[in-house]
Amino acid sequence: MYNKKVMDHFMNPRNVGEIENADGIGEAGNPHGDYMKIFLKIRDDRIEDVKFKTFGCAAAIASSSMATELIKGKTLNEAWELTNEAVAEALEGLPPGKLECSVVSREAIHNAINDHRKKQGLETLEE
Amino acid sequence: MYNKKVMDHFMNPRNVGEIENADGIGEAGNPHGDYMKIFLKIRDDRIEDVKFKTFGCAAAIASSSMATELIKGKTLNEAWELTNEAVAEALEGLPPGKLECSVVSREAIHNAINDHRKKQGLETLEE
Amino acid sequence: MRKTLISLGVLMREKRFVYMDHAATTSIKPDVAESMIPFLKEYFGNPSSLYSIGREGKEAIETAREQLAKALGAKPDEIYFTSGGTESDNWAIKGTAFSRQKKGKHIITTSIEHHAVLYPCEYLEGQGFDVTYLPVDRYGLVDPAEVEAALKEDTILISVMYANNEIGTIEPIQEIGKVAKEHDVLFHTDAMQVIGAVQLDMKQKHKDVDMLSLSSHKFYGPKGIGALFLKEGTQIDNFMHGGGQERGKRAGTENVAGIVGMGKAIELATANIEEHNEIIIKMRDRLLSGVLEIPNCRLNGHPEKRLPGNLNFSFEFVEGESLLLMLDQMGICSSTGSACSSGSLETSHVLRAIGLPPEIAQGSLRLTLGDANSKEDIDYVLDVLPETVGKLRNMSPFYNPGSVCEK
Amino acid sequence: MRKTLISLGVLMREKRFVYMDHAATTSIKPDVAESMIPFLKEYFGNPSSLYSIGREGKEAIETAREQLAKALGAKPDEIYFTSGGTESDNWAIKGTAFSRQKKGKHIITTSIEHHAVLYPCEYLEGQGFDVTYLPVDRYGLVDPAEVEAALKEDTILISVMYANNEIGTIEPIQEIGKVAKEHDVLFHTDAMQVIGAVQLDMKQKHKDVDMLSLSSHKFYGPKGIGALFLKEGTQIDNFMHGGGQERGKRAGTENVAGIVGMGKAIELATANIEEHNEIIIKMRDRLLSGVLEIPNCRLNGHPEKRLPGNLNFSFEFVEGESLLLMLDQMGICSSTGSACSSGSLETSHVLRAIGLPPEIAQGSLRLTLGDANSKEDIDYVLDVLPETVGKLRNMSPFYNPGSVCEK
Ligand SMILES: Cc1ncc(COP(=O)(O)O)c(C=O)c1O
Ligand SMILES: Cc1ncc(COP(=O)(O)O)c(C=O)c1O
Repeated sequence: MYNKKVMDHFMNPRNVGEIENADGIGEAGNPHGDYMKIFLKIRDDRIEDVKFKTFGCAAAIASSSMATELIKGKTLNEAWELTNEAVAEALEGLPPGKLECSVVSREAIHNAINDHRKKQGLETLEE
Repeated sequence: MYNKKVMDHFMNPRNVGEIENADGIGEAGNPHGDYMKIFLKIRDDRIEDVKFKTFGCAAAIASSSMATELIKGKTLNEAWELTNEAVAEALEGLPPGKLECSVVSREAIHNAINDHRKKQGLETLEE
Repeated sequence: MRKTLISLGVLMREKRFVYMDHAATTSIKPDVAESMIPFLKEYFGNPSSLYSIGREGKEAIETAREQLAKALGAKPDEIYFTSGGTESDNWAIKGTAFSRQKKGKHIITTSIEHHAVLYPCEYLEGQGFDVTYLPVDRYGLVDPAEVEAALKEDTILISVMYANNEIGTIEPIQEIGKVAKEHDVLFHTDAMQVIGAVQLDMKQKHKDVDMLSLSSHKFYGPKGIGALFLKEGTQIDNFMHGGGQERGKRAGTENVAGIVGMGKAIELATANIEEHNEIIIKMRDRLLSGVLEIPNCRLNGHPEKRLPGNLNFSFEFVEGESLLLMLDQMGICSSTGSACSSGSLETSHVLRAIGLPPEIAQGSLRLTLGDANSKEDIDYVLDVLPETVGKLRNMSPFYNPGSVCEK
Repeated sequence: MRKTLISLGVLMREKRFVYMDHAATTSIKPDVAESMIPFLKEYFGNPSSLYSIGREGKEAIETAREQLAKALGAKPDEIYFTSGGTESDNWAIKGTAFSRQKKGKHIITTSIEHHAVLYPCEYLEGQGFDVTYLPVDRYGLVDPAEVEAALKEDTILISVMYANNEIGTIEPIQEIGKVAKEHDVLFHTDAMQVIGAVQLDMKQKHKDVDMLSLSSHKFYGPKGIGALFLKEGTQIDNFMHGGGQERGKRAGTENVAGIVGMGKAIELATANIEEHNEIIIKMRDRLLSGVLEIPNCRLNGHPEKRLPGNLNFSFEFVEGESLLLMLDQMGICSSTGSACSSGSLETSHVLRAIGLPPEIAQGSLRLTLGDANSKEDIDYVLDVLPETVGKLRNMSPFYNPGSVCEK
């Protein structure tokens, strides 16, 4: 069902864990029950480190892993622009009906960035 | 479908043919399209010889063959009493739905006996 | 093989096994059987399972779907696996009827369809539907103009078989499809008999066909497996409700081995239709002209518009079941439309529909050629058949050799 | 077999193939496969044919019918072959409904039936029928008193599964049958999961069951073949209309090889049910107590009234599809009722019906034991499973080791 790349990111997810005193924390869930929590370490508007925890199916876990890889080292603006499609593409495709499961990563990232902005006294960004 | 005995009487039917100047001739058909014509040679109220021609399925032909065997040498009274069941039994059974095909033999025999009676100026017998 | 000497009267001859009932069913080709065996012995996983061991089954099913699509000139997404021709017909007809009953309740079909079409239609009549059974001409042809004339405001389905299984007549499917399309009515065709005999192309030549039924055991595949071609976008009710198999349209754990076998079988059957037909037609023509030398015998069905392998004769003064059984004793497998053979009181509805009087229909014999046959089979049948017919005629009270007009 | 070393974190171990999804499907027993092969390679005649070469098929079908009858304690005349469990369920339900719609339009079933029962019922609702879906208790048990209470003047059918495929709960079929009988309502049961696990006897113990569905691939037979037991004298509409096969009740050229295989399979599966169950239960109990040592884990279904081979767990903080796929990577085949696994938005309707909150239902894992399993399989699963659950929990945002109450 899942391709090799997805299975690799599912079996060996990158960036699993938590960051103490993270600069931004975001959570997101979907109606399937998938749920992701993301932790950002930010320096100079750039994502220096990122960790996540995800409850969900293989698509959700692999997407979380891939999304964190994709935003690591990126600016917050770049990270904000990350789409589900880009994550799915980087994973070389998700089975039909499973794109939904990757949505949580984008939402969690957005929430984490907005959490960071709030902490900085900035207005939050709209989807 | 048919047992060995039936197949034997079908493949090698006894008494096929006609009798010239027969003493009694009878015909009978059924709604399947089976049709039998029987010829009796009668002496002293006894069936000295019998021949038949039948158009019909294997059950009809085998029953014709067996029926003629069963009445050969019998008195007309005995022949009149021959039932389909007796023919079927002598054939060691007919498949379900095929008993109908053996009915023509009995009817043809009855008609032949009545034909003989008419020729003799006797009243015909009722079924 | 042990040689058996057999006699049907005077002549003794070597008995030969001759299968001439390919319209009833066909043997499985060795390559087809081989393709199935791994799915009986080894790959047993449920194709719906998420884990790896169901995957061989799943992939094999999709390969078979592609093989069917290719053979029909269709898309894989338009192929749905069923348990055989009967299910495909039932699904197409009842699925259309129940899904469109609000729009209309009138169905047009013909009087020569297989029972797998006729009986669903009769059943629907009991459920308040209105069915027109079109007549056919003496060759068994349906007239597209009559199809058009039969259309009503509330017609929802036209179902006409591609070729008749008894008399082999090939119907004007393209013309009937055009009528259906022009009047925006769904068109179904029962194509059991044509796979491997007629080149299908659902995208071009048969673009007006919305549904097409086929059955694997008619083209050297296993029994109990078939398919329905359902043109993209055609919405009909499901027939088998349950699990999500076949993209939610046909529930039930898949007969994986059967599907794999059917895929292989259709690939082989459609690999070289023209060449195959040439061989069959050559044998058929020799058999035809040989048999027609028997007096008081006629060919049923259309003289040209017929399946390559089909011959259907009527022999006067002979009953079909007897003829069939005597031929069986001589090793020849055939078929008949006689009343007795079916266990019913009536001769074949097809032979009645083409107007044969009962006594002629009673003496029908169908010989259908296929891969099992050779030139030697034809010789053997031409040797045995006249004698067998003669033997039965000599037993028949209707037969009067004097009355027979020699041809 | 090549030995593969595999790691799921720290420990390296030898990978083992462990099939624990016998409720989904089973492998074909070698003797069963062997019994089928002659009907793929040799005996191809159409069982409906009059000539000799169809006879092997016909006789083989009747032998299989006797094998099924014997296994069920039924008469051969009460067995009808179908294309699988789904068809049997569809036939029983729709056939009863359409045949009795003049008498009534109310059907009683349960909320934990397989989709092969639920979806035909939903379809019938669309056709104007009225269906009561009875609730079950937290173990998945149907209450016969509730069945009785649900009866209406116009109830025509009660359909309750013999044992549930997900949680293994065995229903009080005899008591429900009594209710049905007392109120003169037809009673159908989906018995897919119990062949070879429960001794059936349609004449005595199950005399109140009018219809019973079974499917060959659940008891080590081929896929795509099943049967409906239809008690003598029970009249329901045909589902598959067409030829006169199955004494006029189920049309379609028979899947001879499949039928032969199913006959052999049921003979083997029911030869020694008690001894077989003993072995399975022994393994199951060890697996059960081992798995329950994992914290925050519970058994779903009834603790005693359950199928010998069925275990259904819920692991908190873990999503089922992930667990299933990780176990698959370790060679273990299992099943889950999680939403993601089905491609739908909802977790299994069965787990919802027994009242599991969504997050607990999400973490369900079904392990079903059968002939493929050995003591070593149990050891392996008990070795691998805790670590796998642990790995996923460590990834879960909901999991807080401190909050876990040790048992
Ligand atoms: C309880 C139950 N009912 C019905 C079915 C459907 O049977 P089949 O897959 O043979 O169509 C299954 C298995 O899939 C089942 O477990
Ligand atoms: C024209 C036609 N339609 C339908 C069928 C039924 O197909 P099956 O026997 O595969 O159910 C057949 C063959 O039996 C057939 O020849």
